Amino acid sequence: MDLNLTESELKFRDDLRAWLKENLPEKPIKAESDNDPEYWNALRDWQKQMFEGGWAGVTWPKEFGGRGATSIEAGIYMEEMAAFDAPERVGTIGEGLIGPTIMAEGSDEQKEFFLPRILNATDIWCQGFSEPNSGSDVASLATKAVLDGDDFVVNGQKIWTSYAKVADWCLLLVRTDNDAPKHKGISALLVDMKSEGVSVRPLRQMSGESAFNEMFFTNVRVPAKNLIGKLNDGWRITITTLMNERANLGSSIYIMFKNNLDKLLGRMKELKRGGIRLADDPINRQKVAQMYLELEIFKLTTNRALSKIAKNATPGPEGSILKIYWSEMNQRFVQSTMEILGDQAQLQDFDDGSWVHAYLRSRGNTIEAGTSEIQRNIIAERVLGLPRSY
Amino acid sequence: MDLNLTESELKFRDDLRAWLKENLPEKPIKAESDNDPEYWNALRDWQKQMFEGGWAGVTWPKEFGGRGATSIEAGIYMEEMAAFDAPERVGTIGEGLIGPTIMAEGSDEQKEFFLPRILNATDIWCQGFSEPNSGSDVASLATKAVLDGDDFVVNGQKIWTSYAKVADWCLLLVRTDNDAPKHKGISALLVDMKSEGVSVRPLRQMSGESAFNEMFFTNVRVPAKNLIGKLNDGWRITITTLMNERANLGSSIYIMFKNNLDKLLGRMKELKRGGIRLADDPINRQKVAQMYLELEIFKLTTNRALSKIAKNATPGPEGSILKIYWSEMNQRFVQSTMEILGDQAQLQDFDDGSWVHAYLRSRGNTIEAGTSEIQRNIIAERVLGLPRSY
Amino acid sequence: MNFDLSKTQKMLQDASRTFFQRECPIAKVRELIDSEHGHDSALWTRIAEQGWTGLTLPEEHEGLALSLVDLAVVSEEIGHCCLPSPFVATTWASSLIDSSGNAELKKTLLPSLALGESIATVALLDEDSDWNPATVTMSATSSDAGVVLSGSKRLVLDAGVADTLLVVARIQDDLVIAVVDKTASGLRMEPTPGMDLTRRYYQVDFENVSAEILASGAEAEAALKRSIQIGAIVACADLLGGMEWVLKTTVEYARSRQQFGKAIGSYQAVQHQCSDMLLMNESARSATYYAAWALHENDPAGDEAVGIAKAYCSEAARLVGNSGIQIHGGIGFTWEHDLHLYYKRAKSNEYLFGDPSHHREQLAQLIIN
Amino acid sequence: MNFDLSKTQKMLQDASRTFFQRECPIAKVRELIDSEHGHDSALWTRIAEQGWTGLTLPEEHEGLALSLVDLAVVSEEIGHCCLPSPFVATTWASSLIDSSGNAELKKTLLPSLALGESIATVALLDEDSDWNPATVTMSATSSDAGVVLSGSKRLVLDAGVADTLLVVARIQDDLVIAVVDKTASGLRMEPTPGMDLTRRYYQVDFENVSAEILASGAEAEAALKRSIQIGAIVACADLLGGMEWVLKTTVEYARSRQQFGKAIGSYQAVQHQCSDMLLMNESARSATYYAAWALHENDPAGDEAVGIAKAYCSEAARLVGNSGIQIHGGIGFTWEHDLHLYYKRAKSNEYLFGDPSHHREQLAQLIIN
Repeated sequence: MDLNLTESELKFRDDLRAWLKENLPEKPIKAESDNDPEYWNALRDWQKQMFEGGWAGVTWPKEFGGRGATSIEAGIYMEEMAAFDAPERVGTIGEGLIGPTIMAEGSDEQKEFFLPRILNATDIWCQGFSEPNSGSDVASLATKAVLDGDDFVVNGQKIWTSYAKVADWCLLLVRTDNDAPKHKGISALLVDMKSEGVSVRPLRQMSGESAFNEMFFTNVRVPAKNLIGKLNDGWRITITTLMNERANLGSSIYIMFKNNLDKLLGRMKELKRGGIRLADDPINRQKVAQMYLELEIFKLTTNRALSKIAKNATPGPEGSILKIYWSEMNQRFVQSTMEILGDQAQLQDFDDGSWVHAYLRSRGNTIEAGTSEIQRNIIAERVLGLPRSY
Repeated sequence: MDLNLTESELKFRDDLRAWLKENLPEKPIKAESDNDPEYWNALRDWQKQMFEGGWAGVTWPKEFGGRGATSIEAGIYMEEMAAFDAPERVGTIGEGLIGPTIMAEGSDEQKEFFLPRILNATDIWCQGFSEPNSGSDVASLATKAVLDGDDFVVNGQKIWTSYAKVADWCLLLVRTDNDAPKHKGISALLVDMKSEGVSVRPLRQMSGESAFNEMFFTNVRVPAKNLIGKLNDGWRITITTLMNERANLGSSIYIMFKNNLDKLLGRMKELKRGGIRLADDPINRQKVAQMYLELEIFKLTTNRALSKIAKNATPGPEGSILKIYWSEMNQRFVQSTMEILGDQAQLQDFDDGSWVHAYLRSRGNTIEAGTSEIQRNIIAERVLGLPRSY
Repeated sequence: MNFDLSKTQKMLQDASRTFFQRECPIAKVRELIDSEHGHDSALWTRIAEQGWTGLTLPEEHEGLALSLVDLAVVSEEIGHCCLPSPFVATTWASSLIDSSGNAELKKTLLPSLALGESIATVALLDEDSDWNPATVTMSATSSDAGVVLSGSKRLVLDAGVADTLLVVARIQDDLVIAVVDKTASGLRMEPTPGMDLTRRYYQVDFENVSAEILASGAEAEAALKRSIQIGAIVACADLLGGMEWVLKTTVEYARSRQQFGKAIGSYQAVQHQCSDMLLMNESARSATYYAAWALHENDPAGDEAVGIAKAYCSEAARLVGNSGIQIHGGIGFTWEHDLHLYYKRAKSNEYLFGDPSHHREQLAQLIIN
Repeated sequence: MNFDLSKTQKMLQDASRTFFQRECPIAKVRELIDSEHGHDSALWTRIAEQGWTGLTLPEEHEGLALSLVDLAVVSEEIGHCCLPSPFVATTWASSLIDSSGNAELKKTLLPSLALGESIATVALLDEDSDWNPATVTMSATSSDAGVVLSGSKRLVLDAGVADTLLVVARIQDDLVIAVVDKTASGLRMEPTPGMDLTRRYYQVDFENVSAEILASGAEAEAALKRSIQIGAIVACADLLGGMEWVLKTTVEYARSRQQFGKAIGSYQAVQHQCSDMLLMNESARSATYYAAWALHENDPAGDEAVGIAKAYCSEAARLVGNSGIQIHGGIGFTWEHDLHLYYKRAKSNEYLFGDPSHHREQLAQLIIN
C-alpha cells in the first residue's frame, strides 16, 4: 500500500498541468442561451485543441490515437480538469462510452471511420437508451428497427438524452426481434443525427435548465452497415457501455463538491446569523465536518476503485457503490448547506443562485444513470450474491 | 375537535387515580431471579386486587365482568398505570388478546369457564404463534394437531412466547390440514399448559434477561372442545388477535419513554463533560429537543387513533403506523441518549445499567410483534392499496 | 377527547377544497407563477368573499371569529392546491395587529384586511437576524407622529402588493412595531426571487420613513410572538396540504407505472418509501392540528406544540418530497411535472417562521429551563 | 498510487486471520467473556510470539518496526474474531511510551511490552474530561522521584491485568504523563463493567501515589496526541473487522433463511439494507487504511484522516450492526447468537479515542481555522 503517486503518475499530472496552464481558454466558455451555437463551437474547438495536445481520449490505446493512460492516470486527468475548471468536454460521451464500445465491438471500417472523428470533435455523440416507458427497465425498450433492403427503418422515442441537440451521431438501442425474450431482441445502431425523420425536443428539469432531451425517430433509414456488433446482441453491448458510464466519474465529482464545500466554508466565515458567525455555531460545525469527512471518504473509495481497475482492467459492479455514495452524499450535502446558510440560501440571487441550483439538481442524482434502487439491486445480486428481487 | 377530556373521561381518570393511590403496593414488586415464584404470586395478587376494585378488563363489556370503557378511557388507563408505575399486569395477554378472542369466537361454555378466570388472575395466558421457521410468515407454521378420538394430539415447537414459564393456558395455533393452502389449514386451540408433553425453555435476549421462551409440544392431548372457532378457521382468528395486539399500547409506551426522557434531562442538568454542563451543549440541546418532539407527536397520533377507534369500534391497519413510529423512535432515542450522556452511559453500573438495557432492548422493538418490514408491507398494501410485494 | 374535526370544520374543509380545486387548478397556479406579483386580485376577492382573509379576526372588525383550527383547515387546502397569494403575509400581519392592544389601529386596519380590500405584510428579518425577535437590531427613532425608520429588511413576503407593512425595529432596547404605508416616502423595495415559485420575497429599504406605532416594548414582543406562532400554524398546514398532494400523487403513480412487467408499487423499495411518506403525513397532521388547537385554547402546552409542529412538518414535507420525486423517477424531475412546485414551496415553508434547528433550540429552552 | 496491501501485508493478513480463527474461535471468546479479566495469558503469549504485541515498536526494543498499516491489518483480524484481550490498552500505552522522548523509560518498559511479558494501559479520562487532553484536570505534585498523584480516572482499559499504568495529569498548566507500577501503594481499582462483554473497564483511584515521569509539557501533549491517534486507528480497524463479520454473517443468513417461500435475501427490503451495509463497510475500509497510511507517513493530512476514519467507522459499525440484527430477526436478538458480541463491542469502540461528535468538532477546527 502506497498512496503516493508513482513517478510516471507524477509526470502525467505535471505534463497535464503544464499543458493546461499554457492552453486553457482565457475566459470561461459560457452559453448565452440554451441554443447558442457559438457556445457549442467553442467547446468543439476546445476538444480539438485537447486532441492536438494529446489530451483527448487519454485512456484509449495508442493505436487508436489515445494516450494509453492507466485508470489512476485517468483519475488524475479528471481531477485536474476539474481543478483547473476546464471547459466542459463536449466529447465526453464519445470518448468515455461510444469509443470504447466501438473499439470492443465495431467492425474495422467502423473503427477507422468513427474513432478519429470522436477525438478531434468532428462528431459529438449521444446515446439513445432510455424511453418514456422503459426507465429502470431499459431492456423493455420499444423503439423498433426493421430491415428494409440495405437499411434499417427506425421508429420510436427516446428520452433523457444529453447532447442530443448538438450531437452528430447517436448510439441507438432498438428492438429488432419482437418475439425473442426482451434482452435477446435488441440491437445497437450507429445513427446519423442528421438523418431525415430525427427530431429533438429539449426537456426542462426542475432545476430550470434543459440538459436533457427527448428524441423522436420517424421512419429513419439507417444503413445496415451501421449495426454495431451482431444483430440482436445489443443488450450485452449496452451492459458494457453502462459499466463504463459509472467508473471514472469520481475524480471530477470530488473536485466539484470540494469547490462547493470550500465556497461554503468561505461563506460560513463571512456571514453572521443572530449575532453569531456561521462558522462559530457548534451545530454548523458538526454539519460541515460531516460533509467534509463524507467527501474525503468518497475520494478515497474512488482511488481504491481506480487502483483496483488498474490491476483488473475492467470496472465491475462495485461502481454502483460509488454511484450510490456520491449521489446520496450530495443530497445530504445540499440540505446541510441550506441549513447552515439559512433562509438567504433559498434566494435566486444569493451567490448567483448556485445553492438553489445545487439543491434542486441534486434530486436528479439518485435517478439518472440508474436509480439508487436499481444500484442497490445490482449490489445485492451481483456483488453480494443475493437472489434476484424482481 | 376538542382535545380536553370529557366529563366522563375525567371521572374515569379521577376514579382510577383515587383507587391507585389507595391500593398501589407500597413497595415495587421485583423479581429476585428469573424464576422467583413470590414475584409471580405477587403479580397475580395485584391482578386479583385490580379485578376486585373493578380495574381489570376495563374495555370488556360489563356482561363479561368488564367496565365497558371506551378506547379513550383505555388510553387513559394505560397512561395512568404507567404514570403511577403500577406493577406489571400479568394478565395483560389474557385481558388484551385472549379474552376478546374468546368473546368473539368462543362457545358459551368457553366464555363461561375462561373469561372470569382471566380477570381474577386464576389463569395467566400466553400465545403460541411464532415458530423458529415461521417468523414473519406466521401462516407457514408447522406445529401439527391430529384428531384422535375426543382429543387433538399436538406436536411441534413455538418460540418468542412471553409468560410461558408461568402461564396456565396457551392460545395455540396448529396446523390441522396439511393439504389446504397455508392460511386455510390452521386451527386455534386453548391448551392447558400443565398438560403432559408441554415443556418450556427460557430464551435469553441480547439485553440479558429472559422475557421470552421456547415451548415444545410432544404428543400433547388437547380435548376437542378446546378448539376455538371452527376447524381450519384459525388464521382469521389470529388476524383479529394480532390487530388487538397493536392497538392501545401507545399510551403506556408514551409514559415509559417520557419517564426516560425526564431522567435524561435530569442527568443533563447535573453532569458535565469537558467543563460544560451537558444541558448547555447546543448539540445536545438539538438532540434532546428532537427526542422530545418525536415523543410528543407519538402521543398525539396515539390519541388520534384512540379517538378514531372510539367511533369505528375496531382498530385497523393504521396500528402499523404507530408500531413503526414508536419502535424506530425508541431506537433513535436510545442512540441520542448514548451520545448525550457520553461514554459513561455504556457502564453497567451507571444509573443501574438502565441506559445500557434500554439501548440493547430497543433493537428488539423493530422485530417483535411484526417487523418494521412487515408493518411497511401492511401499510403499503392495506392502507395505501399498493399491489402485494411478496 | 375528540381529535376529529367538528361538523362545521368538516364543512369548511369540503368547501375550501372544492373552492380551490375550482378556482385555482394547477394551470392557474402556473399562470400566476409567471405573473409579476404571483397574485390575482380577482381571485383574492373571491377568497375574501368566503371570509377566509378574516377567518380568525373578531366579528367587530369584519372577521368570522373562527378558531385557529379552522385557519389550519383552510391553510391546508391552500397548500394542497399550491396557491400563489399573499395569504401567509396578510394572515401574519392581521394576526399581529389583532394581537396588539392598539384599538384604534385595529379599527383602521383590520376591516379592510378581513374583507380582502387591502393586503399587509410583516418586515421582520434584518441582515443578520433570525426568527427570534430578540436578534432584531434595526433601530428606529421616536418622532412626533411615531417613529422614523432607516435600514433594511430582507425576505419580506409580498411587499410588492402590500398596502401596509408592519416593520419590526428597536428604540434603544425596546422592540417597536411600526406601521408603514406603501406610499410612504423613503420606502424602496426590490424583488428577491426565491426557490419557491409560488411566493414573492422582497428586500425592503427604509430611508427616514415615518411610521405610526402599532405596539412597543413587552406588548410588541407578545403580539409578535403570537403572530409568528399563528404564522407557523399556517405554514405547517400549508406543508401538510402539500405533503398530502405529493403522497396521493405518488401512490397513484406507483400503482400505475409499470417496470419489469409489474407496477412499481409492488416493489418493496417503493412500497416502504410510500409507507414512510404516510407515516410522516399522519404525524404532521397530528402535530399541526394539535398545535392549532392548543394555541387557540391558550393551553400551557401551546408554545411547545407550535415549535414541535413547525420543526416536524418542515422536515417531513422535505422528506416526503424527496421520496415523491425519487419514486416518480425522471418524470418527477422535470419542470413539466407539478411535483417541483410543491417541493420548492416546502423549502420556503421550512424557513418561514423559523427552521427546525431554531425551533429545536426554542424547545430545548422550554424543557431544560 | 496503489491502495492494495503489499505482498507482505497480505501475508500478515492471511497469517493473522488463520491464527485468530484457530486460537480464538467464538467459543473461546465466550469463555473469556465469562472470565474475570477477559484475558488469557497463554493466548497472549502466543500473540506475542507472532510479534504483534510489538508490531510497530522499534527493533531495538524488540519490536517488528512495521507500519501502522500493518497494525491496522492485525487489528482488523482481532476485531473480526472479537478477541477479548488487553491489545488495545497495551498498544495505546506502548505507542505513548514510544512517542515520548524518554530513552531510558523506553529501554525499561518497551521490550517486555513488545515481547508480551508485561501489559500496560493508559489512564486518561477524569470524572469530567473528554478525549481532548486539554480537558484533563487531575493535578499532580512534583516530588523527588517524579510526581505524586491523587485523584480518580475512569474507563481505564484492562487496569486489572496491567503491570504499568500511564497516568495523564497536570502540574499547574503542564500536562504530565506519569508511570505507575501496579504494586504502587495508594493505588486502588474497581471493575466498572461496560456493555462490551469483551473488554474490561476500571475506575482507578490514586491516593498519594508516587510515580516516575514519562514526559511533560509539550512533549507529553505531542506523545499523547499521537498515541491516541494510533489507538483510534486500532479501534477503526477493530470496527472494520467486526463490520465485515456482521456483513458476511448477515448475507449468508439472508441467502438461506426462507420466509413466504423465498429466501429473505430476495426481498428488496433486505437486499437494500445489505447493499448499504456493504457500502459502509467499503467506506470504512477506505477511511481506516488511508488514515493508517497517512499517519504512518506523517502526511500533513494525517490528523484529519484519523478523525475522519474514527467518526465514520464508529457510526458505520453501529448502523451495520443495526441492520445485521434486524435482518436476522428474532434469532439475532438472542444471547445465543454471536451478533450481540460484535454489536456491544462496536459501542465501546464508538466511544474509545473519541466519539463521532468529538472528532467532527476536531475536524471543524482543522478545516475552519
